[in-house]
Amino acid sequence: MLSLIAAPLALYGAASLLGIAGGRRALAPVYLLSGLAAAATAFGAARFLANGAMPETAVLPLGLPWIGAHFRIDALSAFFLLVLGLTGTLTSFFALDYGRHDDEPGRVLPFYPAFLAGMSLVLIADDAFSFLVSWESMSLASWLLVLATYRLAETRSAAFLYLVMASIGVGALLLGFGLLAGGGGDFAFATLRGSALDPWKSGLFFALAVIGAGSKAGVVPLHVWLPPAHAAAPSHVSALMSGVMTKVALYGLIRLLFDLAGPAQWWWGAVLLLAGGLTALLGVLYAVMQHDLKRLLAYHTVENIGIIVIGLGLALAFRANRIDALAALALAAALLHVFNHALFKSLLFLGSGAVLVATHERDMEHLGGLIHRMPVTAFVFLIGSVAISALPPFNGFVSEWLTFQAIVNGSLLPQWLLKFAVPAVGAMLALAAALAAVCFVKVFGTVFLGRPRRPPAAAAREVGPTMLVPMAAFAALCALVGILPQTVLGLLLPVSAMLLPDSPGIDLSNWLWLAPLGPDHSSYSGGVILLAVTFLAALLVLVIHRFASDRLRRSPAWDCGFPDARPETQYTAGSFAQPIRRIFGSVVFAARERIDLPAPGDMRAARLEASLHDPVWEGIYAPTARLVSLLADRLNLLQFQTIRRYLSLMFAALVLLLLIVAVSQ
Amino acid sequence: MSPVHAILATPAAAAVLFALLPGYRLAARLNVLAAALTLAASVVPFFARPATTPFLLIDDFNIYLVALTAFVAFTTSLFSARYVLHEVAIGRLPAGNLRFYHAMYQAFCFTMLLALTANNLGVLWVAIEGATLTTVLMVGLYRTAEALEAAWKYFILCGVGIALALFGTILIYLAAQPVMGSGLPAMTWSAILPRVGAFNPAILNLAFVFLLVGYGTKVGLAPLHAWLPDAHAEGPTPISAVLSGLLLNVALYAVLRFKMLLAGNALAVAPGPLMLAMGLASLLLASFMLYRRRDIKRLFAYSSIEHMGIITFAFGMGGALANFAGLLHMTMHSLTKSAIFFAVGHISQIKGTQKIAEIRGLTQSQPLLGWALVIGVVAIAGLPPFGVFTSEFLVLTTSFARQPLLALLVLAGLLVGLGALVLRLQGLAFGAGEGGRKASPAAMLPLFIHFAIVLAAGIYLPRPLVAWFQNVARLLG
Amino acid sequence: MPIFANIAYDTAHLLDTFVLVLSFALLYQRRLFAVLTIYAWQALCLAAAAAWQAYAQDAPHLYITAAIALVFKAIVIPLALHRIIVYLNIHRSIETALGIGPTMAVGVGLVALSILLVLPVTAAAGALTRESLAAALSVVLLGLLMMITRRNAVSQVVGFMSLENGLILAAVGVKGMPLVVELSIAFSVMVAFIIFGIFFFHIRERFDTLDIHDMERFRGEER
Amino acid sequence: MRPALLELLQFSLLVALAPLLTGLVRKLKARLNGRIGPGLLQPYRDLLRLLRKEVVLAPNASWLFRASPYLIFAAIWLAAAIVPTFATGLALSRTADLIALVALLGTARFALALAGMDVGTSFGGIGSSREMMIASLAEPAMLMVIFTVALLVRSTSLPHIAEYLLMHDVGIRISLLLGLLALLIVAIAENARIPVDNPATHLELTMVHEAMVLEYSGRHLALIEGAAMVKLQLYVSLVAAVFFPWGLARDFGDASAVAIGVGLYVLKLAFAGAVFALFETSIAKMRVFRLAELLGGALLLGLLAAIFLYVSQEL
Repeated sequence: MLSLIAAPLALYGAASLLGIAGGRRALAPVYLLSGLAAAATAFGAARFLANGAMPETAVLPLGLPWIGAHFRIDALSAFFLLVLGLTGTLTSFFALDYGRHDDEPGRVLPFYPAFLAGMSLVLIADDAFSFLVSWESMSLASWLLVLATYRLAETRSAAFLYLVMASIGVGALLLGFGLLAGGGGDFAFATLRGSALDPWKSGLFFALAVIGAGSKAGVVPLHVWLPPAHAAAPSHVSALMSGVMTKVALYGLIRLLFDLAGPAQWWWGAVLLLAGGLTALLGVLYAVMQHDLKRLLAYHTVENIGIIVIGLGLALAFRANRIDALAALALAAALLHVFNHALFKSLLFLGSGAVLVATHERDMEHLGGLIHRMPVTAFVFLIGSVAISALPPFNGFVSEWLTFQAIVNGSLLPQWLLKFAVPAVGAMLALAAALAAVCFVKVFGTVFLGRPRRPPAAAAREVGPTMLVPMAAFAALCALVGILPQTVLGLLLPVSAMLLPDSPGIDLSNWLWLAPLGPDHSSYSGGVILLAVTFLAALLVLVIHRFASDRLRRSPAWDCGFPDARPETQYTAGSFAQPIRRIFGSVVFAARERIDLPAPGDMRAARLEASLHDPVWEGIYAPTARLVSLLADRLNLLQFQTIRRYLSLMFAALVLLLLIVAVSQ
Repeated sequence: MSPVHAILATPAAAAVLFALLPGYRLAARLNVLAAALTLAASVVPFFARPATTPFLLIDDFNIYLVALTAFVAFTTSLFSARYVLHEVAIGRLPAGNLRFYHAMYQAFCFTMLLALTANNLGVLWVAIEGATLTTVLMVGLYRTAEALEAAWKYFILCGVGIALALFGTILIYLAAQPVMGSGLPAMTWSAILPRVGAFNPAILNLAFVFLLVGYGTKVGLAPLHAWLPDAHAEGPTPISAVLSGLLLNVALYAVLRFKMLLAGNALAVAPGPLMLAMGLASLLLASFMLYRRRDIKRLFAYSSIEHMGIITFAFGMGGALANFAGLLHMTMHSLTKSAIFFAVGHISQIKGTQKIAEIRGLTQSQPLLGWALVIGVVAIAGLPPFGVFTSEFLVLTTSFARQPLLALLVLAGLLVGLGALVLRLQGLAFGAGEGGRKASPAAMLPLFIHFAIVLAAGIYLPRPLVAWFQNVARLLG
Repeated sequence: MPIFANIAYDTAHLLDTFVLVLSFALLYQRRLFAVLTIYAWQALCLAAAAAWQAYAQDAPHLYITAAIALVFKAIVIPLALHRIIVYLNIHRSIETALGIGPTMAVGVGLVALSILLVLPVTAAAGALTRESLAAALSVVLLGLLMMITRRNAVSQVVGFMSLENGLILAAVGVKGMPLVVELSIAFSVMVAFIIFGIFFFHIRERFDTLDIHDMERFRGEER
Repeated sequence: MRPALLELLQFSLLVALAPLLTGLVRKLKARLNGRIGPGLLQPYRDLLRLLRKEVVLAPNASWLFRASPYLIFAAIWLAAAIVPTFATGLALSRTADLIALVALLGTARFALALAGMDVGTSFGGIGSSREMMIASLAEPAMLMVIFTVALLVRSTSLPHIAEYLLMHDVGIRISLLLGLLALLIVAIAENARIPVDNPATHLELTMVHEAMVLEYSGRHLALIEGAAMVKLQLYVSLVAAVFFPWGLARDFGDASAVAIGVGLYVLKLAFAGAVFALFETSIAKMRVFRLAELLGGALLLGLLAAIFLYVSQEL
């Protein structure tokens, strides 16, 4: 029964106990065990998918006594288990070395395996109760992991926000399940699947599901917890949180909307589309404004979640209109992006971890020139950057290309709202992709290129192989999936067969050219592009060096004749982002710039102050907090009354109840 | 003599004994022993269900509450043994008072067990009044101005409550008398329950209002809760533990008994709405109050109000699932909350203060204690994998299907409360910790026993327990 | 015998009414000693009522209740309170939180409410219980009202005790209520506690402060 | 055999003609300004001269700085080769549809912008920053145009589009005109032409593209200049293929069709060059931050085009 996952779970448990018992000494065994377990998961999941993905179920006498704890592994959960396992393996490997740089490993070790275990359990849970227990356990474990750097006040506030938002999400899901179960006690998914809700209720369920899963995935405007939390956690944990946990949340969304919710209504797709577009665009805009490396990466997670949600929204819209071929395409696009994002985002977070270890800096304005001191890290980080900017020939582009393919066919949707929403969302998506490229030119340009801006950057040393190998592996995977996406898309066929039974699934007949809708439609081949570009470039090198010139002289930079400027004169991340800040920020973030230019002869330094406002925070969260605080103050007066007043309260209550009874009879 | 007699006799005898016994160290040990004996006796009924007498009764409803009460009283006596010795050591408590303390502790256990096993409305009332008097004396034990003020407030408010409850009791008899004829049977649970259908509904309604307000005061339902936080905060911590963990349950037990009566009468008003309203009020009020607490024991006292609110709401919602949830929640809350008060007791003794602002970074300075607090708060905040989550899950899911708006309010209250608890927890447990001695692992035993049970319940509920709960849930209607 | 039944009913009704009227008098009275005296009278009426019920229902144990009421409530407690007032030289005039007039108005309202509540009690319960129940309920509510409208500790205690009188009235009013004696004894213990508390805490003015001034500190929490 | 030859023709045609196009534009502009101007072949001479010069490299220039020019040229060359110039259905044309094409150019730009940041001078930074900003606005506009066409043709692959437009008489659609307009604006922006940028400026603060490649010299500079020329030609042939696909050879059987295709292609190039020259002499360069409005306008045009198309399809 589920032998695939049982062994890994046992391993996680053992590792967690070791972490509690052993403290710092248990570092190597804990990460080795976790890595082993994750690897086993990945291997098992891949084999399961390859062998036709026949669902396996198991019921344990745990959880709610009258239904027990149901577990089930099917194509969908197997795919996400694959993502989890793959990422978990490499991350744990990375942590073998990185973990030693945590200031208190004792606060990471017990919870790291628990976190992985929690996520695995979410993926195989087959009844509402076990699902929510695993879901919240995953949140709890990650909350404690975030608190590993508990000494910083900002970490504590981040952790607080995180746990509260997570609980709000769980609350929403809980109500949703309550709606499906209809007040009955049977929460097994098998039963919930059957429950036919009237349109109004199923709409409510949809809303609850989106709030619940969306708050964990970081869909705008429920994303506020994500960047601070992911930034505060140790980098290998950030990699898991961004790379996997948000995906587990999306798994929840898919499970609820495609599997449990019954027939979809077309407007669900519209809602998801707009939410996704908004998320993608806002996420990337936040990111461009950021100068803290890890926060920036976290905001890009928000962006990519948006892209995936767009794909899911399209899939829902097509499914609701019985256009199953395109639904399959959109779904495949979304799921492939899930896979890709897990790869490159983990790679980037691990890279940021390496930079952190080498320089103890997260602020990009203090870094620079690392390409010379950390060549390997720089190279893999470059691959990650290109991949996340959705540029060929790497994997990020393939999934976005598929999404676009689904979008250009959006005109087949009958509803007018969708007809107009789809191209608009397409524009948002395109804009997001372009801005992502801007952002990563900024990141790579300021962190790795140019000259060191502060001594720590100048003194940086390349990290050890234990950290480099996993990053390199991620980079290789990014390239591989970019060149031969068919490999992963093949694993996805059972998933779409499960969720969209009457769809043919996408066409993968040609191994070199990817033509999802058949040979007479659009096609793309990362492999050919890579080959051709390499060949042409090599040709150019040969010809030019052979026939023209290959001489080369080092001399100070020209820089329009300015004598050797100090590193401070380099373009900073802030100045790089300035045009975007001026064009978009002024609209979205009410960004303002105040320039204070001293008069000639005045020796004062000139100052430029840029101020940003977060519309979501100031629009939704701050008012809520104020409201709670206000109510708390008002009610708190009750604590300071005299006994006579309390007696009067009692008297009032009594008389009121008596009156009610008197009236009611 | 039937096990019930043993259950009641042990604490009663112990109380008398301790009143006479001079040496407090010995008394502290004997206290544990007596509690252990009571616990042992309380397990017997599970195997040999004693016959119902006119005054005493053991049925599915109270059998596990008796066991729970005895159990928590036992673990608390373990905790109390160390606690009071330390209090004497630091001179906060004159050794002479301890004789009184232990006597009262056992007397209190006796009254609670009596209230649970009473088959007679009058006995029930007398027992709960006795519980009030004993605890009043314990709350005032420290003789500080604060303690006396708290005790006095507790006494006056609960005294009035008790008086109203008595009126309600008389009314019930009044309703029963025409049907059952004069005399004892008309005040005996086992006798009136089957025939309640024939009672005069008008009187039943009237009675229930008085009983709800009367015993509800002891449950700590808003707006009758005012005595609770101070009584918890100013008394010795073991007493806070039993107050939160047991007394509230016992009072609620009384309310539920009468709810059962009303449920049995078709014409009487549905008690549900009243309980829903009071439960919701308590939940919301307490969850907001949590934010402004500066005193750690008051913080958790208010969380007790919050949970009593949830439980009352669950029973008010009614139906098999909700009642099941309520019963489960009663159990889980009393275990968790008493464990938390154990932890708080150690903390305030180590840090020498109850002010939240002066306690921080426990996981660093006292890892064992700190993490115990983290577990406790996580559990009480209703996060899985602890038992409290199970009951809250059931309450919310069932009530949302039937009363969406109420369920939303409950969820809001829970989330607000969770926010406050987590906020305080992060201050207490994380952040830069100061020094202070480590708590000895042995002292932690009672805590971890409780947490182990709560965790286990969150993952696996044993069949027999479930069977009882479901049976009682059916009775509660 | 109908006549006899009528007499039984009338007498009981009369005594109940006395008790009720005396509660109003308690609400009305402004002077502390007078309040004590009125309370003593109320206790006396209660004792009489109890005794009459004992005779009417021929339930001998009610005589004990009557005796307790007579000795303990009508004599001992008033004297004790008298001593305390003198001993602690408490202000002799009563400070009210709500004016006498409004208090009376509310009181009347409460009586109306209790009658409204008891009306649906069908004849099955018997006219006797029906009337005395209404009276008892009103006495209870009026006692509570007195507790919250009086600022002086002693008058609040008196309020509490008249509330209790209402309870006993109800208890004896219903036919063949068992355990009345035990209950009334248990209750008297509580009353004793309160009086002891007043004496012990030296409560001169208002028992919700124990004469301790800055109260916030005692809530353990600065605002 | 023949397809391979044609591919070869395609590639060589591009490198052969690109400088000529640039030269033509310059010559015409000079004429319009009343100057004689350099000969048509001047660009070839410049490139050769640069190629023969030695490279002067800043001390902290990394491998990325040296590799970029080759990658950029290769990428743009490939991209250009995918666009049908004289014939549709060439073997490589399946490699990337329009979207992938835009993305491939994006990769080239990414490399160039990074190269601009590599030496760590302020001007390089300015250049990259502005170039990326412009691109971030131009790309969505471009994609909107692609949507419009794709909605019509139900495909984003260039050969399909071209053939579809050849076969069917779609008539003059408003949306197509809007699309064309948007595409032209994008083309101007992408190729750093007036009014977005001035390829011939020597005032640093107004430079965008020039500032970015300020540190390049010798063969590297030659490659980058060459790449720019090829890119210009790419856009011209893109516009030609999508909106004026006349004369594209479809069967490679008869050489005549190919010959006609090539001939017509050259004519199209010449026409485009003339248009560019006329346009650029007639207007002045914009301030950098006015660009947002221009390109935002293009984006909206694209969106409008898509929506108009819906309407016209539905009605």
